[in-house]
Parts: sequence; C-alpha cells; structure tokens
Amino acid sequence: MELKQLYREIVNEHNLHPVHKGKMEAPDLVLRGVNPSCGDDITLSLKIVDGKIADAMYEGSGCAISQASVDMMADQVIGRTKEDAIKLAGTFMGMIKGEVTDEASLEELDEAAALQDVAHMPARVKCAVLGWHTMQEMLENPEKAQG
Amino acid sequence: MELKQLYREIVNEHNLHPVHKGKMEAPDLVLRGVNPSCGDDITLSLKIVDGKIADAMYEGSGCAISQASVDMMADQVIGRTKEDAIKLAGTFMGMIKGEVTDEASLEELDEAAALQDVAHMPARVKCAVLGWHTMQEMLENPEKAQG
Amino acid sequence: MRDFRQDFDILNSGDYIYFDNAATSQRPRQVLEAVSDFYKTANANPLRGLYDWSVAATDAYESARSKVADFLGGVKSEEIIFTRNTTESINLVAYSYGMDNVNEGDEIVVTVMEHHSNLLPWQMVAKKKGATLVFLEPDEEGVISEEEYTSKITDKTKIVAIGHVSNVMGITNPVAEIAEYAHSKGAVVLCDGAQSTPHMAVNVKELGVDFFAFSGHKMMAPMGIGALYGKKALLEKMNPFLTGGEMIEYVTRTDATYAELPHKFEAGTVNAGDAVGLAAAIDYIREVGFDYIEEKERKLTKLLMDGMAKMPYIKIYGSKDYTKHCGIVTFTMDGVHPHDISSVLNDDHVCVRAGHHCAQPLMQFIGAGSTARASLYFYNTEEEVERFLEKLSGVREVMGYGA
Amino acid sequence: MRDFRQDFDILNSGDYIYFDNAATSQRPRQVLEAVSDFYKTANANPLRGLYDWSVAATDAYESARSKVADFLGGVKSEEIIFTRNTTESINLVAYSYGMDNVNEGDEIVVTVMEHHSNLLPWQMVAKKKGATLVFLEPDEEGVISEEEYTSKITDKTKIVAIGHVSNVMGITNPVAEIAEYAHSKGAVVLCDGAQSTPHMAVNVKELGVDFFAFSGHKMMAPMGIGALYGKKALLEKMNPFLTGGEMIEYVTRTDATYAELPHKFEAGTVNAGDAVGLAAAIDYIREVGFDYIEEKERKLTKLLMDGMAKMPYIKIYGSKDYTKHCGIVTFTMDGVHPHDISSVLNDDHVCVRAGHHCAQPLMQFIGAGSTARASLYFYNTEEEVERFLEKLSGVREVMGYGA
Ligand SMILES: Cc1ncc(COP(=O)(O)O)c(C=O)c1O
Ligand SMILES: Cc1ncc(COP(=O)(O)O)c(C=O)c1O
Repeated sequence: MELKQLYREIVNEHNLHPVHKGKMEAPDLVLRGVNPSCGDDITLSLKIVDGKIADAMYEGSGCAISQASVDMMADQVIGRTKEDAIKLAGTFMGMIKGEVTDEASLEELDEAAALQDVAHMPARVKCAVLGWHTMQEMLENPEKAQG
Repeated sequence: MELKQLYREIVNEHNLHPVHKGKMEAPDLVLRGVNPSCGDDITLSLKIVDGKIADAMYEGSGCAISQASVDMMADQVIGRTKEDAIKLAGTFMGMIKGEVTDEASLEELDEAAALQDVAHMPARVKCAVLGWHTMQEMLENPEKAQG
Repeated sequence: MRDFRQDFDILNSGDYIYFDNAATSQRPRQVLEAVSDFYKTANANPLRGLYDWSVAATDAYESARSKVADFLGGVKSEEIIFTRNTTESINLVAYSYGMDNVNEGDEIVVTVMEHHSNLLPWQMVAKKKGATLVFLEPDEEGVISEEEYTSKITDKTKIVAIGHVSNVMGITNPVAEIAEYAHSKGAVVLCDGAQSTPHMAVNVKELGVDFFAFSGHKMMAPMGIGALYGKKALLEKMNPFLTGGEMIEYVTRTDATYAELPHKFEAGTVNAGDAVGLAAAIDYIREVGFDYIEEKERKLTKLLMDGMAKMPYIKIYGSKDYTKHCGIVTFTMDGVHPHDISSVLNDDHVCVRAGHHCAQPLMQFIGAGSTARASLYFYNTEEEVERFLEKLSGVREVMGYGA
Repeated sequence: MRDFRQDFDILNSGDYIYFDNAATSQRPRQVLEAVSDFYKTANANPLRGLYDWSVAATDAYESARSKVADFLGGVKSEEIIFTRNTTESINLVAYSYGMDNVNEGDEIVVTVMEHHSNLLPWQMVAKKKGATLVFLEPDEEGVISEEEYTSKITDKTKIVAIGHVSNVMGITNPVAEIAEYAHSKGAVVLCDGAQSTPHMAVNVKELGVDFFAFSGHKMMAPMGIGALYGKKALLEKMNPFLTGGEMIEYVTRTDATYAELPHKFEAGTVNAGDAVGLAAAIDYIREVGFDYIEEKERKLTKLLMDGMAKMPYIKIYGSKDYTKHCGIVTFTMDGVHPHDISSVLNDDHVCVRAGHHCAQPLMQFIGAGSTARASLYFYNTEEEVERFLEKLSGVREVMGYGA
C-alpha cells in the first residue's frame, strides 16, 4: 500500500479521532514509552481485571503512525488475557520486522495488520511498534509499571 | 641528472672516501643534527680562528646523500668567514628548495651544486640539507654549540 | 554560465527533489573522478615513501591541504589538520585544548542553537573539569544580541564555541564581533563552520577565531574528510590527540616525541583519497563562485518562503528575512507531525528532513519537539521549489484535514 | 582463475613494480566503482532521514557493517564500530576502555614489535594513569615463546595489546594462546589486525580477543575507513569516545544520554561512501579467496627470499621460513643505507619502503636504525619478483661497490 493511502484509509481515523486516548482513572499499570530519535512520547495505562485487560488508554504525542498504532492496539487488546496480549504484540512486531507474513497470524491482528507495509519504511518502524513495545514491557515487567 | 648518475659521479666518492669525517680535537663549536624520519644522525665540529672556519669535521651515520653532502660542505666552508658560510648555507638550501637557480649563485656552491636535482626528490631533501642546516644553526646560535 | 546541475548524476537520474542539503550535499562528477584518478595513478601511502608514487601521493595530499588553507582565507598550511568531519575537529580541540586549559570554576560559552557536535564535547570538558557551560540565547529571529554576549562572556570564560550558521534557523551568527569580545576577555574561540563553508566565502582571519571546524561532505566533497584550522601558536602548544604512526619523531619503548605541525595531529594512515576529493570540491566551488551560490540560493529561498507564507498552517522558524537563511527553512505544520510531513513528501519523491536536527536544546528552546526542514543548494531549481510547494500544500489533505 | 591483476588500473599503466603493499594496498576497479555508485544513486546522510535516499544510504552503510561482522568470523553487527583506520580504533579503546580501567601500579603488556599505533596510545594510558608498560620480546626468528608471555603477563596485567602480524618481520604472533593466558590472568586483549586481515581469514572468536582493529586501505578498500570489533559486553560498559551528532539519545543543555551500540561510538556524519568501498573490498577478497592469496604470496615470497639469499651482502630479518612472512621481507644491505636502496630502486621504477616502518622500538631491538622492506600482495607476479631481484642486485654497483 502506498503510504498516502495508508494514512487516508487507516491512520488518520485513529490519529484524528482516537477512541482510547485520554487519562485513565486509577490504572493498574502505567508505563511511558518514547522514541528518542523521533520525539514520540506516550504513556500507556492498563486496567487489569482477573488477568484480563479490562481497559487500555494512552496519553502523549507523536506522529500519526505512532498514535494510530497505539489506538488500534488498544482496540485489539481490550478483553484479552495478559498472555494473549503479549503474544499478539509478538505477532505485530514480527509483522513489522517482515518475519511474520502468514495470513492466519495477520488476521489475528485485525485492523492493525494494515500497518504491515511499514516494514518497508525502516525509519517508521519504531513509530509503529512504540505502543506494542510499551505494552509488552509493562505486562512482562509489571514491577516497572505500578499505577 | 638521473639519481644513479648523481650517485656514481658525485655522491659515492664523498660517501665512501670522505675527507672530513672523523673526530676533531678541541673543536670550538659542536652540534648534533638528526633527521628523525630517516635516522640520519651527524655531529658537526668546527674550529674557528679569527672569525673564520679553520676546520670542519663530522661524525655519525646516515644515507649516502646526507654523508656526501656534509663532506662537500666541509670542503666549501673551510677558509670562509662565519657570515660567508651562513650565506652559503642559505644559497644551498635555496637551491634545494628550488628557489635559487641562477648560475652565479650555484657557482658559489662549487661541487655541492651537483645536489641540485635533489630538489625533485622531496623525500631526500632533508638528507641533503642536514649538514648545512646544522652548520647554520651552530653559527647563528653558538651558545647551543659549545665545544 | 554552464549548467552545473548536469554534473550531478544523482540529480538527473529520476524525479527526486533533494532538499536535505544541510545534512549532506551531493557530489559532482568532477569530485568523484578526482578521487578515482588519485587511486588509479598516484595511490600509495603518503608521507612515508621514497618512491615516485608515494611522493605523488604526498604531493596530492599536501596540495589539498594548501588548497584548504587558501579556501579559509589564506592561512598557513600547517594550521590545517585533516579530520573525518566537523565532529572530530571539535573533539580534537575539546580533548587537546579543552581538557588541558579549562579548570574548575571556569566557564565555556556556547549558544543554545549549537549542533550536538559543538555541544557534547564541551559538556564532557565541563563535566570532567568542573567547569560550567553558559548558553547564549537568540531572539525570535535567531539573533544573538550584543547585550547577550557581553553579559555572558566574562573573565571566567575560557572557551567560546559558536556555530557560524545554524543548521536549524540558517542564521549567520555575529562570529567576528563575538570573537573580538571573547578575546578581550582572554577566551579562546572556536567556530563551527559546518553550515557556512558550503555557502559563503570564509576568512578565518577576518572572523578572528582561533579554531574553525568544517566537513567536506556538506560542500560536495566525499564523506570521511573534514578539517580543523587552528592558530599555529595554539596548535604548537597543544598535546596530540590521537597517537600512532606518522605523528611521531622519535619513539622509544616508553616515550615519544612528536612530529611538527600539522602531522602531530594526524595519527595513522591519512585519508589522502578523500582529501583529494575535498580539493576537487573546493575547485568546483570556486568555478561556480560564491556570488552565484548566494544569488541562486537567495532566489530559491525567497520563492520557497513566499510560497510557504501562503499556507497559514505553516510556521517558519528563524528570521522573516529570506536573505538570512542560508537556504535553510525549518518549519512545522499545524496538526501534522514533522515525521509524517517527511514521509508523505517522500511518497512524492521529495526529500526533506524531520526531527531534532541534532540540536535538541534549540528544539527545547523554541518549544518544538521536532520540526521539518527544507534546505537548498545552488544546484536546486525554481521548478523544484514550485513542485515542492505544490506537494507540501497537499500534505494536510493526505493527513485527513480536508482540502 | 581469471586474471585479477586486470582489475587494478594503476598496475597496468606502466612498468612500476609496487612492493609496498604492507603500507597500503592498491584498489581494484570494483571497489572504486562501488564508492562512485553509492554517491551516484543513494547518497544522503544515513541514519537521519525518513526519505528513500537516506534509507538506501542507511541500508548500504549498515550492510557494510554486517559484511565486516561476517568477515571477522561472524560476530554481531553491533560489535563493529567504523573508524578511520587501525590507529583510530586503537585510540578509541585506549581512551574509552584504557583510561577508565587501568590504574596506578597496573601493567599493560605489548610486544616490542608493535607498530607505533599499537604502542603510543598505551604509552599515553600508562603515563596518565601511573601504569607500567611491559614488553614481550621475540627470538631471532621473531617468535614470542610461551615462557616469554607467561612470565610477563601477570595478575597486574590489565590490558594485553598485541599485533597479529608484524609489519616488519611478517611473523604471525600466537594471539589465541596469548589471549587465553591473558584472560586467565583477568586481562583484556586487543589485537592489531592491520597486517593480518589482508592476507588470512580472521576469526576473532577463535582468536579469543576482546578487541580487534584493522584498516580498510591495507585490504583494497579506500583510505579513510577502518573498523574496531569489540565484545558487546565490554563496549556496552564503555563511555563514548568522540561525542556529537548521531551518537545520542537525549540531549539537554548540560547532559546527554547515548544511543545504543554501535552508534554510541560513531559521532558525526559517518563515512558511508568508504564503508561501501570496504564492503566491496571484502566481496573482492572473497572472490579471490584466501586460499589463492596465501598460495600466491607464498610462491612469490619463496622466489624472493631464495633470490635474496644469493646476495651475500643482504641480511633478511625474521624467520628463515618463507611461509612465515605474510609476503613481508625486511632487509638491509651491507654498506648501503636503506634510503639509498629505495632511491636507487625507484630510479628503476621499483617501489619499496625504507625507514623505521613505524616500529622504532623493534628497530632498536634488532639493532638496525633503518631497514628496507619489500611487501607483496597476491596481484604481484613472478616476473615482478625476478625483475626486482635483478634491480636489487645492481644497487651496490650503483653505490660504488664495484660489480
Ligand atoms: C601492524 C600495523 N599496525 C597498525 C598500523 C596502522 O594502520 P593505519 O595507519 O591504517 O592506522 C599498521 C600500518 O601502518 C600496521 O602495519
Ligand atoms: C552546524 C553543524 N555543526 C556540526 C555538524 C556536524 O557535522 P559532521 O556530522 O559532518 O561532523 C553539522 C552537520 O551535521 C552541522 O550542521
């Protein structure tokens, strides 16, 4: 997909009209994620109920790709178990690195699979994975992310 | 002149059968001169009588050009006044730098003028001027060269 | 006037618009050929050999040095040290001059618009020696006022390190005035000329600076070669920085004495090939002429800034005067992150930079986390500027803001 | 087997015999073209841009890095730091590792045959930190015995810095054995690979060294590019050496955090053009093959040493075994100063080096103020060796010693 098309069809919607952006009341886990070279800077908050992600929200600023990616991620992970979310993050990052390409895996990612073409834009890879990377980090090391 | 010819016609004679090489008894001025990059290393001794160079001798080792040059220099400066010898050193170094080319000046240098072609061999310039440079230094700064 | 653009194969091989000249320039065929010719005819290790090729290599290398000495306004050849780039030049001064001459309680003055390469080495010196960094701040238009520098350069100041032209705002700093004042306070002055040398005739003696650093790659030479000018009296007193082959006189097991200037500061096999390329770049710049370069850049910059002024959602940083930009126009666009601007423009084969431009303190100062930058050189064309403006005006629509 | 010599324009443009390959090699057309092609198709400042050319430049630069990592035996890419040359690589380790890890009373072990580039940086560290330099000495044939290194490497030893192949004697040092022993004593080991990388397959993991330095220009790459391999665990703990653009993460006015490996150690605009040249040189070496290189060099070295053995007034330094010379034959001639040998040979268009070969302590050790050196590479020919021998045998006559 041409980049412009990607923006028009997917990214803009999430960037301009994000669903999960905002400050979460009493989150269970909170972690900041940054891309020093771009200045992308988000703070991700999760509410965990019975081992499942009950809600996910983020604040911060960054390029459209980083913002849209984290918004789409929130869509995908709410309702999933922690383990499942970590696995999905692995799939997403594998896709962006060009290592995961099979249909079945990509289907799991639902709308987020639209970012697949970012694999061909090395300079934007960090933007696309920022949210996912931050989530993975906080779920794997909850001690770093006390709310 | 081709370098080989220069060796054959001039340099070898002075290098293999030097006239002024040896240790001087009770010199008035003594100075060591070295070319670090080549390893040429001479010690020049002068005897001064009534402001004139009564004798010049050198010891040390180095390439044929450095040795022949200092031997020829001794030939030329014995009998000259200090001022005259300094002036002649200037002429020689000017010739080697390619700045002095007029017949009259070169004639002053007598046999030493044969080294004129060293001007085209930048790597050997330091060898050719070592003796002259050392003499100039000791005559201009006799306090550095007490025998 | 012949068409210089023809000399740049990369500019004639497609429809890319290259507006990232402040990051690195393109190289004309003449420069690339000069380097290849060196390797094909005179390649040997310079400074060491007694045979023809090595003598030829030495000549090529040393005449490149003379050419640089000339290019900076006719300084002595031995005042020119070849380095990899501006960054290495400044590090050399920081390590060899700074570490030995800055002491606890001293101050080092820089501007807030310095490139990281003219900031981090001084942070290191300040930290290791217990000195303080003092920052000159410009006004909205990028100008450092006399009041600003006379109030911050004091008797405590040991070094003033200042960019000649800002790589973000394009402004030319009043280096000569600052240097004069700094000298009256006993400080030594380094000028970072990375962004000036490609665009204007530089005379380091008129600037009055003690050190001047620049990079070849920003002025059409190959990457990998830059230079440092230093006043002979200072260089002579400084300790070597890198040590090794070529920069010595005598070496024993535990000690060494050093070669004379400039070799004292050039350890190891020199980059003669790229030095020859730098010499060719200087020849090329002379052929083009700084008059033409300035005139062409100003014409293009005016066109560019006038066009951007018609887009109300664009903010340009630095002076409103197009003659004060050295071809550099840094901007932001309401609602669109600079990285997205750059990516969208790339889809249209337009190359501009986005980010912090290695000047994070300036970004913090102007309150922009990141900006986009279009930077021109004389080989760019009016047609390119017009096409750029057209593409730029389409970015917000792509990003979902309607037409 | 195709005729590789055809790829070297300089070797085919006259009758010069180039026997100074240990100083710098010649470059094949393929390398020069790779560099030009980079500038003609992908030239932009790597690592910074979001547009196609910069991405292509980044790819080219980073794949050159992978190629070097592979060339050294399959290490991690981030363990390869690009530098200008061996000298800079070693200085980096001396400044960043040495200055922070060597303390008063510690010892640094080197050999007496080190090139100045692997000696002066350690002299500096020793002097600044109050440490002692300890010298390993070889026997007549250039061999460093087990007794020698086990008696001098002790618990006090913090760093062992050792040449892989001597640039004077051509001998290959027992680096793996020494490294193993040094590690058992808790020391860190640096290997100077300037003279080995052009001639033999190197595997730094098998050598077991912590740092390995080499220069591109001695293995057919352009001047201006070299590399340092360092074990990741060590590099990560080390402070940066040069600071400036590209090697940072965050910068404030007074502080900075650093980028990850390898960028932490590469300040300023990188030399991508010449890194691409180094990658092309590695490809070229692979095409030729180290088997061929070694076989050809040995054949030529045997011819050369056998021929010189017939001249009783010539003394060869190092091993009597021609397989232990890596193409390097250093010699003196009774009654003729090495500079005169080199000058006379130059009259016959033969290029050999004369002097101290940047190894003055070794010269002092072997008791020769200066020597001459003929050094071969695979592109030299038997015909050249024969012509060389003929010219060499004429030198004494020219110098006045009769036939
Ligand atoms: C053994 C050895 N070490 C180090 C060097 C220095 O290499 P460079 O001058 O490329 O830094 C050389 C060559 O000059 C060498 O032969
Ligand atoms: C003002 C300024 N200073 C210093 C530098 C650093 O130059 P280099 O990366 O060539 O060392 C640059 C360019 O990147 C610059 O624009």
